[in-house]
Amino acid sequence: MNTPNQSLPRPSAWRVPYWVTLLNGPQTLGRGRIFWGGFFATVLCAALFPAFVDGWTTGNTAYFLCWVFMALGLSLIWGYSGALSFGQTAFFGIAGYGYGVVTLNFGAEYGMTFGALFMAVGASCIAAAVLGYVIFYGRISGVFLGIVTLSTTLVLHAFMAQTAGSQWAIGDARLGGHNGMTGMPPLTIPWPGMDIMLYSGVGLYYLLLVMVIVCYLALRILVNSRFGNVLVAIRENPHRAEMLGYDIRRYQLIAFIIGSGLAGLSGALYTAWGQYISPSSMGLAAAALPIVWVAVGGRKDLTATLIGTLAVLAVFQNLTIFGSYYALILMGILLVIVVLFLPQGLIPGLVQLVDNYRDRAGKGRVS
Amino acid sequence: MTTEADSLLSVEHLTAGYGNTSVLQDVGFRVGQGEIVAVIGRNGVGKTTLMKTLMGLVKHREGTLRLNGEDLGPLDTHQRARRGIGYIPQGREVFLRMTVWENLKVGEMLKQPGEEVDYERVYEFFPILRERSNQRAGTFSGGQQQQLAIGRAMVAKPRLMLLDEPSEGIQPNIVKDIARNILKLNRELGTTVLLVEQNLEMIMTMAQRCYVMDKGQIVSELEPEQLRDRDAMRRALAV
Amino acid sequence: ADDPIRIGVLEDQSGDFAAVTQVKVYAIEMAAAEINENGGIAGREIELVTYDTQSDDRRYQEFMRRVLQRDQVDTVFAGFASSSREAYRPIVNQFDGLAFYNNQYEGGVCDANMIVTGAVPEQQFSTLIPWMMEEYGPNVYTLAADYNFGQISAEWVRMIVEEEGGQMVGEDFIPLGVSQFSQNIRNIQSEDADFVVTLLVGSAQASYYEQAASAGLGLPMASSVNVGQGYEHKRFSPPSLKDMYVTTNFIEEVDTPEANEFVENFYEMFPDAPYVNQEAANSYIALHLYKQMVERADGSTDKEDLRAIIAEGDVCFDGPSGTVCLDPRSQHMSHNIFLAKVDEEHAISFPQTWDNIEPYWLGEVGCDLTENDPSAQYTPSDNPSR
Amino acid sequence: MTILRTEAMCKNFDGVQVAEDVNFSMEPGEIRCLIGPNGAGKSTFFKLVLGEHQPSSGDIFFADERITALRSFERVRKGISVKFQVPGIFRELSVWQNMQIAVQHHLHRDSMAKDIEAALEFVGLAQKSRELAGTLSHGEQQWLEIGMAISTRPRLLLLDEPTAGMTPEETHKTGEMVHRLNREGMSVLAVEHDMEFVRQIAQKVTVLNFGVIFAEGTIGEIESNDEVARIYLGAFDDD
Amino acid sequence: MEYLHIAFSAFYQFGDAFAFLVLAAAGLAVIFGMMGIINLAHGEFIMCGAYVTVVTSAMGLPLPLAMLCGSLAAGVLGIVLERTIIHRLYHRPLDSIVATWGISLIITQGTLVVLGSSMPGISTPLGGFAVGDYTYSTYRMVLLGVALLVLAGLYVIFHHTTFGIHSRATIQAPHMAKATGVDTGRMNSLTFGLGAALAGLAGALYAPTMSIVPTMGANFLVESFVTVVVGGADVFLGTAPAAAILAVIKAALTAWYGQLIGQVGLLVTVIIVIRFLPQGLSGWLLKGRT
Ligand SMILES: Nc1ncnc2c1ncn2[C@@H]1O[C@H](COP(=O)(O)OP(=O)(O)OP(=O)(O)O)[C@@H](O)[C@H]1O
Ligand SMILES: Nc1ncnc2c1ncn2[C@@H]1O[C@H](COP(=O)(O)OP(=O)(O)OP(=O)(O)O)[C@@H](O)[C@H]1O
Ligand SMILES: CC(C)C[C@H](N)C(=O)O
Ligand SMILES: [Mg+2]
Ligand SMILES: [Mg+2]
Repeated sequence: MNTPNQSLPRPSAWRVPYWVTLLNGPQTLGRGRIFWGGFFATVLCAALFPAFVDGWTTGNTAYFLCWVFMALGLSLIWGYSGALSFGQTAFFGIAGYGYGVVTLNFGAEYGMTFGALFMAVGASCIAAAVLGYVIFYGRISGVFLGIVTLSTTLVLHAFMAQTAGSQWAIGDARLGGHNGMTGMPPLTIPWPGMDIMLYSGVGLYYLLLVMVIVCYLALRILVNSRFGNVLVAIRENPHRAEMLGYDIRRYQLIAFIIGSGLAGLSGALYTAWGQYISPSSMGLAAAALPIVWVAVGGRKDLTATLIGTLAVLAVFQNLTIFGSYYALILMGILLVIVVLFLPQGLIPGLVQLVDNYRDRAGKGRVS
Repeated sequence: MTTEADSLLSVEHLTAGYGNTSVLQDVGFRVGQGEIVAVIGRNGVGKTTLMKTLMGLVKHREGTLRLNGEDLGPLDTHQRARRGIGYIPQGREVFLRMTVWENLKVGEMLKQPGEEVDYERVYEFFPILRERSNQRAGTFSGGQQQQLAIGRAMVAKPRLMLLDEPSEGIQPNIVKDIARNILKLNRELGTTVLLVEQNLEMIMTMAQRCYVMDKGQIVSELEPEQLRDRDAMRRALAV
Repeated sequence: ADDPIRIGVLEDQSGDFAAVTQVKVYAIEMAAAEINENGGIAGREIELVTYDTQSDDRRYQEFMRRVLQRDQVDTVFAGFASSSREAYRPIVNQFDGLAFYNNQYEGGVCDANMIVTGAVPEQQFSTLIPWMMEEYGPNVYTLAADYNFGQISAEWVRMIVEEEGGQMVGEDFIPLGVSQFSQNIRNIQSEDADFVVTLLVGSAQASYYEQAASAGLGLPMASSVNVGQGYEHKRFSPPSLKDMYVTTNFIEEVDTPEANEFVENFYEMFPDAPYVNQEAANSYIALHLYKQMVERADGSTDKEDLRAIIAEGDVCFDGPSGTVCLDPRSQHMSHNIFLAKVDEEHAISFPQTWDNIEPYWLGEVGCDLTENDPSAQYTPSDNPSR
Repeated sequence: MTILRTEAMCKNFDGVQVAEDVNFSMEPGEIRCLIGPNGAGKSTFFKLVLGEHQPSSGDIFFADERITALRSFERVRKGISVKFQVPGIFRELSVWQNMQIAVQHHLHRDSMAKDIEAALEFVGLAQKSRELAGTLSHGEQQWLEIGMAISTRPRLLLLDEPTAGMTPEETHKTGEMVHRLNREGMSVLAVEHDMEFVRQIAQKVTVLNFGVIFAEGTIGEIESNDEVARIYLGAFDDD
Repeated sequence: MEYLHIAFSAFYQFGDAFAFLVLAAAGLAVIFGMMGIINLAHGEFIMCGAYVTVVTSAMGLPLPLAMLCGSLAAGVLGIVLERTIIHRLYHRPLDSIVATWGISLIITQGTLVVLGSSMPGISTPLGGFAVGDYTYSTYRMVLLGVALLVLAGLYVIFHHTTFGIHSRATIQAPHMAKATGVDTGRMNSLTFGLGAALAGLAGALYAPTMSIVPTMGANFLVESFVTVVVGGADVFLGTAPAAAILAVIKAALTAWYGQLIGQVGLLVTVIIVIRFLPQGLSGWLLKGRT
């Protein structure tokens, strides 16, 4: 766990750029040959995946991938910097509606959908900057922070739910009240002749896969950098961190903006995926979900969050498909079991189990 | 020194630790009824762990613990406490969000059936606890909290007091007061004391015997005459 | 034999709406069983592919995709809440599927991929409001859920009240999930209303009735949504719903031979069902209409073939609520509307019925699916005629 | 020039005066001890200097620059470093990471590893660099915190009871460390109750009582001051 | 006279909102405010109280007794859950979110499966009374009275009984409480049980005024959390003023601008209060003493 990152062997012939070494570090689980071997194998499998499954499975997996960004963002905000935001859905919603408003007004030509994606994420970052400023510069922390963010998302929910009337429109985009906003185009790649519309399918799957990988690696670098060290320090003891000369408010704010931008990315992608966004995305039930994904996976680690989120999404969906009436009960039981028996979260817990097993088997620990 | 028969606390072959690591290894010693026994040793040798194990806050893996002949092994912390052990932990651990009076009130729990609680004695020893009885303990200074922690353990007249570095962070004259008061308690009520301390002065004034710990073991026992000899103590500590 | 005809069923069997929608699934199962017993649809058996959408719009998105793409169903019966319908509609459009929305709602869906069998405002309010004003007086107070359904319904009420020469003495909108109504009860008392139109949605808002009764409000009430859907008169103890008037196209108390037979069969098959509400009937009717359309299209389940049949304008069915027909322009259904009155003991009587009320509004404002397909939802203030 | 100076600094908590018209000043390169009874306001004085509490009135200067309005981290960056009375460490991080966070914005990343190792060696924690800081013993945590505080090479080092819980041996070692740091140009202000330690390091001693500077002078002057003896030092004589 | 009527009406609206907030929040103030368990199953304790009340009263028990049963049943449920699950989650407040969310799913859906999607309710007792032109529900005034009693009870229990002091000691420093002889396991169970019973009481009291469905607890959740958080850690000094302030704001905004603004205003107030009192109201009231 705690190997300092400088102890990595460095090839003497050419120096690996410093930032690459940050892919490994004390703040992330998993390093060394086995881990990266597994990583590349997983990426390969993911790349070949659509060839072996039907269209629905590919599209459905793409849908799962949409949510990963929000989870990773929350892991950064909560797991790494220790601020439990209960309202990431607010930024999800802002970006979702943002994508809708831009595309409904400006159409999908000329790569406009990607412009919209960009602007939507920007909007959620700006919102996060404002809210984050109030929170962190107002010294709000702990559950108070949770309630402020939750209140924010519930206010947005309540407001958006009553915008059914036609006066509630931004340009050509009707907000649509509780029924939500529809009619926006999916992500569209401009192509001579015929634009490629990325409906939920193989194209969208690959796009999202690449985005998830890039985002995951970038976050790994971020949390192992000096910035990441400070975030973790703030989580552990904000008072001491400040007394070491760090402006903790600024660090937390930046983490919050990045994490919320990622929630926004999820929101915009979700909207593009289903051509639909509604206030219920910002309601209480929706707000609890990201926390569950991240906590179940293991919030203090990006890899754990990533895998955990996908696992929870898939398991819950399958329970709903096959568990009929009992699905929700089974979900509840699963959650309780994970919390009780794998307190670090699913993935770190499993890693621990494997480690223990190895120890018992008398082999050295491979970390 | 003491035999099985007249020892209040007897510990044999005690092994304990955290997770997979053992901190205490095969520790054995006795404290006689009415004795004041000190434990000294460098940082990290396991003194606090020993105290916690006696209280049951750290579970022991091997060995036996007896209080007045009764096996403490199967007892929970609170049950041990109710057998008459008063514990003053390192770092004070008063209930920060409760008032001074409420803190003392919790101490009543240790009362033996039929006995009376004695606030007056506590107040007599530590007058500030009466003066500030409605202040939240969390806003006390470090030394004030230490006094409160001792007061809390005294309320119900324990048979055995476990003190983990009680002088830490206390102004010199109050350290002396504390030493005096504990001695007084010992003389008047026969309270037995097991004391972990770094303050040699205090040990020299109070203790009748002294164990030296190193690396989780009791490595030697100082004779009463050594206890009066500062340099002998230093040598023992520098093992 | 031939492959079965596969029908996707996406309804909320758990979560907030379960109390109302569980019976929709029952009704579809019952219709399927009946049809299968009589040789299926064009000789093919019906196979239901059912998922519990848990009152969660996202589950609709996931499972609508699943039934259309993986399960390859021929048609889907889906949705209670309008937001759920809007969540799945883009997906139905994308796969060019055919979905039945068997639910009373705020109206306005003009989409060739959708067939709506539930009642819409013009059917429920153009009947209810004038009757109430006649009976109780011209001063109307509306209490409506603060979202699409409530707002649009309230707009209809307002329009009709004005047309009929009455006046709105007040309108309160209540966010979904609110369960405390003291202030609204006071507002109503201070405005001297002759009756209150309650367009309250969801189990939380249903708490209004008990609270109004215990505060001694005692005004007659009119609604398009309560009783017919959420059987509040069964769930609350009398007399909290006293003098409630509801226009519904079916409830289990409707006393016609067809209705009685339907209800009897229903309870025979599902003895534990809490109530047979209007959406159960609509779901039942929908499957029979589908059977008829497919059979008339010579066994084709192709959407366009079926729409060609609808365009003939005589897709009708004699069901539990009498004869109903599909309107080719809006693909909505005509209804016989029953005015149900709840009395002091919470028994139901029917002071009035209206036969064959057409879903005329969409056509009037310019929705004509036989001509073009805007795949949109119109509202009174936002439609092509404006 | 003064390294630290307060002018007419006052602070009260809900009417309790914990700093009253404190005019404190200290030369660069000085080692100063701040002593006084428990609750006198010594830790509060530190917190005021660090900006954790705002003075009710008065001003604070660091190296002749007014810092009263600066936020804590800004003051720290000017070159103040602190070891608190209650260890303030990152409990869930390894000892090594604790050090890394302390030094990373002072040092270049290439030399950092060596410096951290040297610092850990210095405070005797080199063997424990991979352990979680929260599992260290109380004394080890103190050492870690001292290590973190000095590794940032501050101009002014504030130590709040650095030797609490240390053996006489270690206390002595700490004293030597203070002297060494001082020779390297660091000014040190220490709060201590261990008079032996005070004797070992202090050039000048300030006595605080009820938030007021009660006496100031060399260690000899202070120890022979009867009033100080009465309120603070006392004696282990009468028992 | 007219003014008196208006004043009474305003008082009634305030009292109504106040009672709702206090009763909804009291149990959570104990479980979350004090014990630090972020209990997302709070609504389900409330639902449990309501269901048991409805069922036992349908079996013929007089309503007050039925309510007592409801409250006790929730308390027992609480103790059982504490013994089996929650006791492992102290000082892991964040994990408690997931676990209690899971519990909430299990209870809600379990109720749906076992008891069906809804239940016939019971009617509100005591009828109404008139002041001026308006009529009011007597029962609502009773609720206000009970809310005040609950607050007083909490104050006495936690500040003037040995149980209260031990319970607080247990929560603040469990090891130390143990070492002073407090049976912390039992204390935790009882305290949690008390919180659950209070939640059950809220359900029992509101059962005659609401739809009885498995998801009914959710209607209380947001209000109770914001009240407790605005209040801060102290059960009595937090909940009472927080409920009072929020009730005034909510009642006034609802009266002037309708339910939406009432709701939104409540949440915005929460954000503002926390912004300026980052430790909640009790943190502020006890400032300097904490
Ligand atoms: N919670 C814990 N988990 C793991 N190891 C621990 C824990 N607490 C203490 N230790 C280890 O046990 C050893 C003994 O610690 P202990 O606190 O008993 O020492 P001590 O003799 O009281 O030292 P000090 O004089 O510094 O208080 C130390 O090496 C410490 O690292
Ligand atoms: N936040 C606070 N609110 C109220 N009173 C406080 C607060 N912090 C400290 N005090 C009071 O201020 C006085 C000074 O406390 P301080 O911690 O500065 O003492 P100290 O000199 O460091 O004592 P010690 O040597 O025991 O550590 C004490 O009486 C304490 O009770
Ligand atoms: C009346 C409602 C309960 C259903 C309606 N379709 C809606 O808007 O959700
Ligand atoms: Mg120790
Ligand atoms: Mg101090």
